[in-house]
Amino acid sequence: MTIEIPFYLAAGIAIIASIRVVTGANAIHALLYLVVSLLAVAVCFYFMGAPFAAGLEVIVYAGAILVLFVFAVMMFDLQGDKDPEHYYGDSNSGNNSSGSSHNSWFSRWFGPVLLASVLLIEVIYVIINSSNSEQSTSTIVSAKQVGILLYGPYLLAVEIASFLLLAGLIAGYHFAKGQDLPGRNL
Amino acid sequence: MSSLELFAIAPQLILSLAIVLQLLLIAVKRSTALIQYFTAISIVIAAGATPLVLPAVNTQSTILFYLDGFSIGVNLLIFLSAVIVCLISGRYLAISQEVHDEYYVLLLLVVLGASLVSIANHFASVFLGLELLSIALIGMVGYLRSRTQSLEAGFKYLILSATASSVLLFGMAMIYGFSGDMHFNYVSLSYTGAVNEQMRLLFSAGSVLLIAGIAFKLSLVPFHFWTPDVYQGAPAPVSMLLATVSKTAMFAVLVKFWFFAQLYANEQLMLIITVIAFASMLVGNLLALQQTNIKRLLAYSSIAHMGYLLVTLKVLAASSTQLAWESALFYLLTYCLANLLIFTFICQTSKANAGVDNDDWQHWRGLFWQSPVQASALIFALLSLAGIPLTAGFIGKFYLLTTAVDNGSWRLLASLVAGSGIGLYYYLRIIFVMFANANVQQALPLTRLSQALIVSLSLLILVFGILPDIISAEVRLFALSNFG
Amino acid sequence: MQATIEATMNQMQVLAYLPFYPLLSFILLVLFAKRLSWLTASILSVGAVLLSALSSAYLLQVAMLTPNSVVDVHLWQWFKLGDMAVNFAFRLDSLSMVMSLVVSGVGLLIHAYAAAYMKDDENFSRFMAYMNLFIVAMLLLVLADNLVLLYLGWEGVGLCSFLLIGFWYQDNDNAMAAKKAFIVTRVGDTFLAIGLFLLFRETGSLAINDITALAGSGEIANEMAFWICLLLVGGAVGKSAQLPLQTWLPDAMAGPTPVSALIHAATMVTAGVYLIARMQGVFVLTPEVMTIVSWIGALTLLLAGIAALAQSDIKRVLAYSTMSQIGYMMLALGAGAFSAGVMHLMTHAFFKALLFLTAGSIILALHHQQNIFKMGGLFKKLPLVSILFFIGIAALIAFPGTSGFVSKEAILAELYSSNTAGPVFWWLAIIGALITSIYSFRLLFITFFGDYRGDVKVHPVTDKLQLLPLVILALLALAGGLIGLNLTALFPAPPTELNLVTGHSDPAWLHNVAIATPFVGIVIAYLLYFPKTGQAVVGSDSSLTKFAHGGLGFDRLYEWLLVKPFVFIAKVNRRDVIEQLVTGISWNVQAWHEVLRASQNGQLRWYGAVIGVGVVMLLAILIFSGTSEPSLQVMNGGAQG
Amino acid sequence: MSHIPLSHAFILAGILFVIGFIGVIARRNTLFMLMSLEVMLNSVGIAFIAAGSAWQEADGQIMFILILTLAAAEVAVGLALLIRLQQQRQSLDIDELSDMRG
Repeated sequence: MTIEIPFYLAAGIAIIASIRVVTGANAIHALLYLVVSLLAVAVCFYFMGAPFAAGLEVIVYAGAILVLFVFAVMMFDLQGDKDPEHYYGDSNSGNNSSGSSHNSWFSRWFGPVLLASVLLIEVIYVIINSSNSEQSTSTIVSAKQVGILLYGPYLLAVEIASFLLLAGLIAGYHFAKGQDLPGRNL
Repeated sequence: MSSLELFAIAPQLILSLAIVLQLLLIAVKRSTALIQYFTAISIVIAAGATPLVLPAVNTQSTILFYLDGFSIGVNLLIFLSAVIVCLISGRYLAISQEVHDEYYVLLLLVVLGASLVSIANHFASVFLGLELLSIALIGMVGYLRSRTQSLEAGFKYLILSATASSVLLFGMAMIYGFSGDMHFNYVSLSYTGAVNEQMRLLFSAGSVLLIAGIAFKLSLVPFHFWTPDVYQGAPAPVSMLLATVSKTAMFAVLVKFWFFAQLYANEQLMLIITVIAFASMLVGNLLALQQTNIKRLLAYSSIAHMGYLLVTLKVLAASSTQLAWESALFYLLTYCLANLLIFTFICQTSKANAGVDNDDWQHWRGLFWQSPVQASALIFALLSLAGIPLTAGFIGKFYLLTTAVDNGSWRLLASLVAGSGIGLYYYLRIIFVMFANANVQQALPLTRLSQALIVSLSLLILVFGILPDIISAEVRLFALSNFG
Repeated sequence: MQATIEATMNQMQVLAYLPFYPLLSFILLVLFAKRLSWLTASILSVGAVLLSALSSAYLLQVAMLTPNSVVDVHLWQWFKLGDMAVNFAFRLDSLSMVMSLVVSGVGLLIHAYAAAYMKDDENFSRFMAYMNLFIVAMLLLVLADNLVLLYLGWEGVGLCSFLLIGFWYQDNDNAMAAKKAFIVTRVGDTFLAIGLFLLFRETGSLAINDITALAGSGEIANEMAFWICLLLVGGAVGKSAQLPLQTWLPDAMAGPTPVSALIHAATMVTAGVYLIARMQGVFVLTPEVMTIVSWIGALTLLLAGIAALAQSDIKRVLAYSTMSQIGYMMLALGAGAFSAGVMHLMTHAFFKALLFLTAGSIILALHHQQNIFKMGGLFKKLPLVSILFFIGIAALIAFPGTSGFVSKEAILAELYSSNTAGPVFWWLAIIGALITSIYSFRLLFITFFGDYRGDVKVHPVTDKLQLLPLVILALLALAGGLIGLNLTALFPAPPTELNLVTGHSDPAWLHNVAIATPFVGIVIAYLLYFPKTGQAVVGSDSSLTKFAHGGLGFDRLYEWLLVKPFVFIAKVNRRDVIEQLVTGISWNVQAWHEVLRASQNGQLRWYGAVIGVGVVMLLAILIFSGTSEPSLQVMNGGAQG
Repeated sequence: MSHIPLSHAFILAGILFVIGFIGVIARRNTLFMLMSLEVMLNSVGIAFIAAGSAWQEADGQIMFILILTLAAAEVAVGLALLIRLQQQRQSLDIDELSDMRG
């Protein structure tokens, strides 16, 4: 029994950290919470018998993708809007949305949270109702197995993934490169 | 991999090679015209590889892809649309001096993604193809990055399509968790085999989420909201790509998943599809009613057309799937032809360096009296979309109706007929404007290329309307071979 | 069935080309719209219809020699679905022969008239092109060998009608009226389309001949036949402007007068009648639907007649009169008197075209004045046109000796003894005939007698090209009844077990009453409406009250029992209750459009939220519908090997 | 190793998914929308890993790797778009990004 406790602990941390990501005011703080959440999820992966995925989660997701995020935010000052409405609690003071000001926090989050809770209830209902089996995530699937599969039957998938990255690269490059002024040759 | 397996994916391999060559080409010489022709030729070559592919029909190529007649048809349709988009883009982008090599690389990536997705029958390949399609499309939608609308559309598409992808992936994960397999053909086996009675709900829920993800790309109600904004904001050739290539490929995925996993036998999912189809027909047509922006109008009408297409999904028995596939393919063809024609015209009358495209159809006032050939071609396309007899659209609709009759989907049939009734109204309004008496402000010069394209597309629409048998024999052959 | 006599190659060729002359002319006119002079455009368009008319005449002449001949010509296979082939093929039997003669013959006369009438319009070529296109579509409709081709013609005539009503639209004027007309006819077309597919499902074929044969051999389940026929009637009702889809026709009068004559009187609006006559093999299976058709016909003929009484626009009077006459045809079809119905269709085409065209000449002579209260005394000013108009009116009220008399008597003669109609309908038809002659002579008296009340000078009508078609039509209106229609082979006596004819023997007085009715109507109209010298001609209420007071003894009773309600109905109907309903529908469509448009607010977060809502709803459907059972049988039944 | 029921892992994935979804539809700052998308994608990864482990197959982890690829591509494109938007409009407020409607 006790051995499962770390899993639930990590899951709890992931959930709390994710909530902080979503509700955060400061972008950098939110990103750090996202890193925490990803690390916690990596722990979960480990306990679900996927050590290789756990490693990738730390190295690639938390290590590379989020660093890109932090890098972009800090370099281009994407914190961006200096006006207070984008900060936590925030909101409405916005120029165009003119709700009553004191319950704005409530009105801002109420709809989405309600919708999302209904969604969550439905999903959980489905999951609970469909699992009477003793199916559990018990065995370890090693990196070797993953590798054999990846470069065997899934070989073409790897190739396509490379094209996916190429697409991301080109689209990103195009957006980020200098201003396109008509008549100017770049 | 056997050679047959390689043949089965020959067009995709050619496209991948072409993308690599494109990058090399850019390294050697940067020229918009050069890369444009290179792109067009590569797509033609990929389409020309069809004879190579034919012997490999009904071949499983690795675990990821399965080539059948339907996919070949869809692929050809994708290539046809893509070539036209490629040819049309030239003049549209020619205004600014920038070398547009990224544009064509992205275009080929979109085509690759679309053609991969249409032969996929494994979750991994569906997902990868779909994302390749989406990411490259995001790049293209926002391509005119100094245009505010283009950027806005790109961002909207990015966020919403990523959300939809997550939903789709969650659905895949649920099905995988239930069935232990990600292969279209096998996921249902565990369902029919009644491995676990109660797990069925998970399977159905997963399918619903997966269908929701696909429905987003097909802009079916209630996942249709992005469509008009993105169509309007995207550069006209990209809207053309969205309307034809992306829709065709995604419908192919839906059809293959639906029939291979035998979801048509699941009454609840059928109910959901019926609801979606009904809502799409109604909402799409109602939204288009008073629309004055032609790009938005086509977006709304595409919602309705995708709704019509869902009619083919209701099949009572496996034996009638052949007709359903045939109908879907033919309808997609007619839909693409009409959209290609209208968008070709829009592209040719708009310029990339303007703030917006020339997309108000009120500008077409009196077009008929000024250039009867172009106007007639547009009229044929609109009539085809409306499903008036003697155009391809009528035969397409007839196919759909026959399918509906065969499978007893009376409610869908009735809403299809009623929807086309409303639809006729807004298509006719445009035709009216073209006939109206007003001197058009400025002449709309078309290049010889686009003239030729418009005329040949309108001839195709007519030929398929008057003598559809010249193609449907082939279609039947393809469709026949699928359940071999 | 009928004995098919081998048609000669010659006939087949003539038939194959018949609809394509106007098509060729249409293409030429559109291509060279701006470059053609009036004369070339007229020769082209009228000549093309002339060729079609001559072809029809030739075919008729051949057909006369060999009774019950059927000419089939197969042009090409249009498309093939499953094992059903839909062909581009024509079939000429006596019914389509009548129709193609009417379409091309009356069409020819109207074309010639239109060439003169529209001479000064700047878009003359375009107008004639549309008219030609209409003839093509109408010929396809009547000659079609299968229902898909018929549907092509059906859509085609609708489209041309729409184009032609809109011909004189200055920008957005009357846009709402056009929309209404459009939506109403689409409702009918929707029914028709669904009906055709049901028919296809039942019989597995869409060839008219096969369907009739299968229906005859009892292949169609009665239950199904009921729905099929009901849907077909829905289509017919929309196209032929019958209750409850009649409201578009008066609005369609916004188009040029030749259009009203050709499309909204002589040909297109009778397409519904043609459809039912064509499908009679299926209809005789369901007496219930036949009775419904009778009711629709009877009610329409009464209501439209009453509405005609209250109109002040000359074209609207004629429009309501058209509805009412088509009501007669429907009544005839419902009673099983197919032959008489088709006969009336033909004679009606003659005299109603005549009436519309003469009305057009009058309108032109009065500088586009359409209000009859601004006319009067025209008999003296326009004697020739007036006489032609009188001939039309005489035929309309079935004055003995005219073509209208022959056909209307034929209908009345069969109503009384029919099982699906009966004495009630006979009486309704008689009342209708009475109203017909009242409103006809009201129109006649107010327009042509008394003093001239207009403020513009009357132009004499001298154009030969305008007058010649009128004279020919007048001759046809007089003598058209002599054209013997031999449709008995086509409409065989229905199977005896259906027993369409009951034992009601016709009383001896029946015919006398029928013949006398128009005269009673004339007298009433004379008392009510004939302009007295020195008295202003005004609306109807006071005259009707006068009728009740002066005409008969028990005035009070009549006042309350008949006159008041009658006046009320006339008034209400003038505003058209159903019209309000239709406006309501289109308003509704508009309102939904606005609501949905507001939802497209460009807000990304809202779009995202709706995706969530969609997923939630779809899952909810799944969960709540799933509680029943995930039926295993379906799965196994559906799973293929 | 442990015996974590598949359903629990799925519920965890569902919760994270829903949190991410809330972020997408409630936040007006586009940067936070992108982060929320990452949370959503990550939750799907959990679901795949759990399913893969339950069936003792490596396929789940392969899907996770592919999702990782997608996340990388998406972040690249998304951030580049954000930079461009920021330069063009001087704002990251998504509600101001509604030129097109109707």
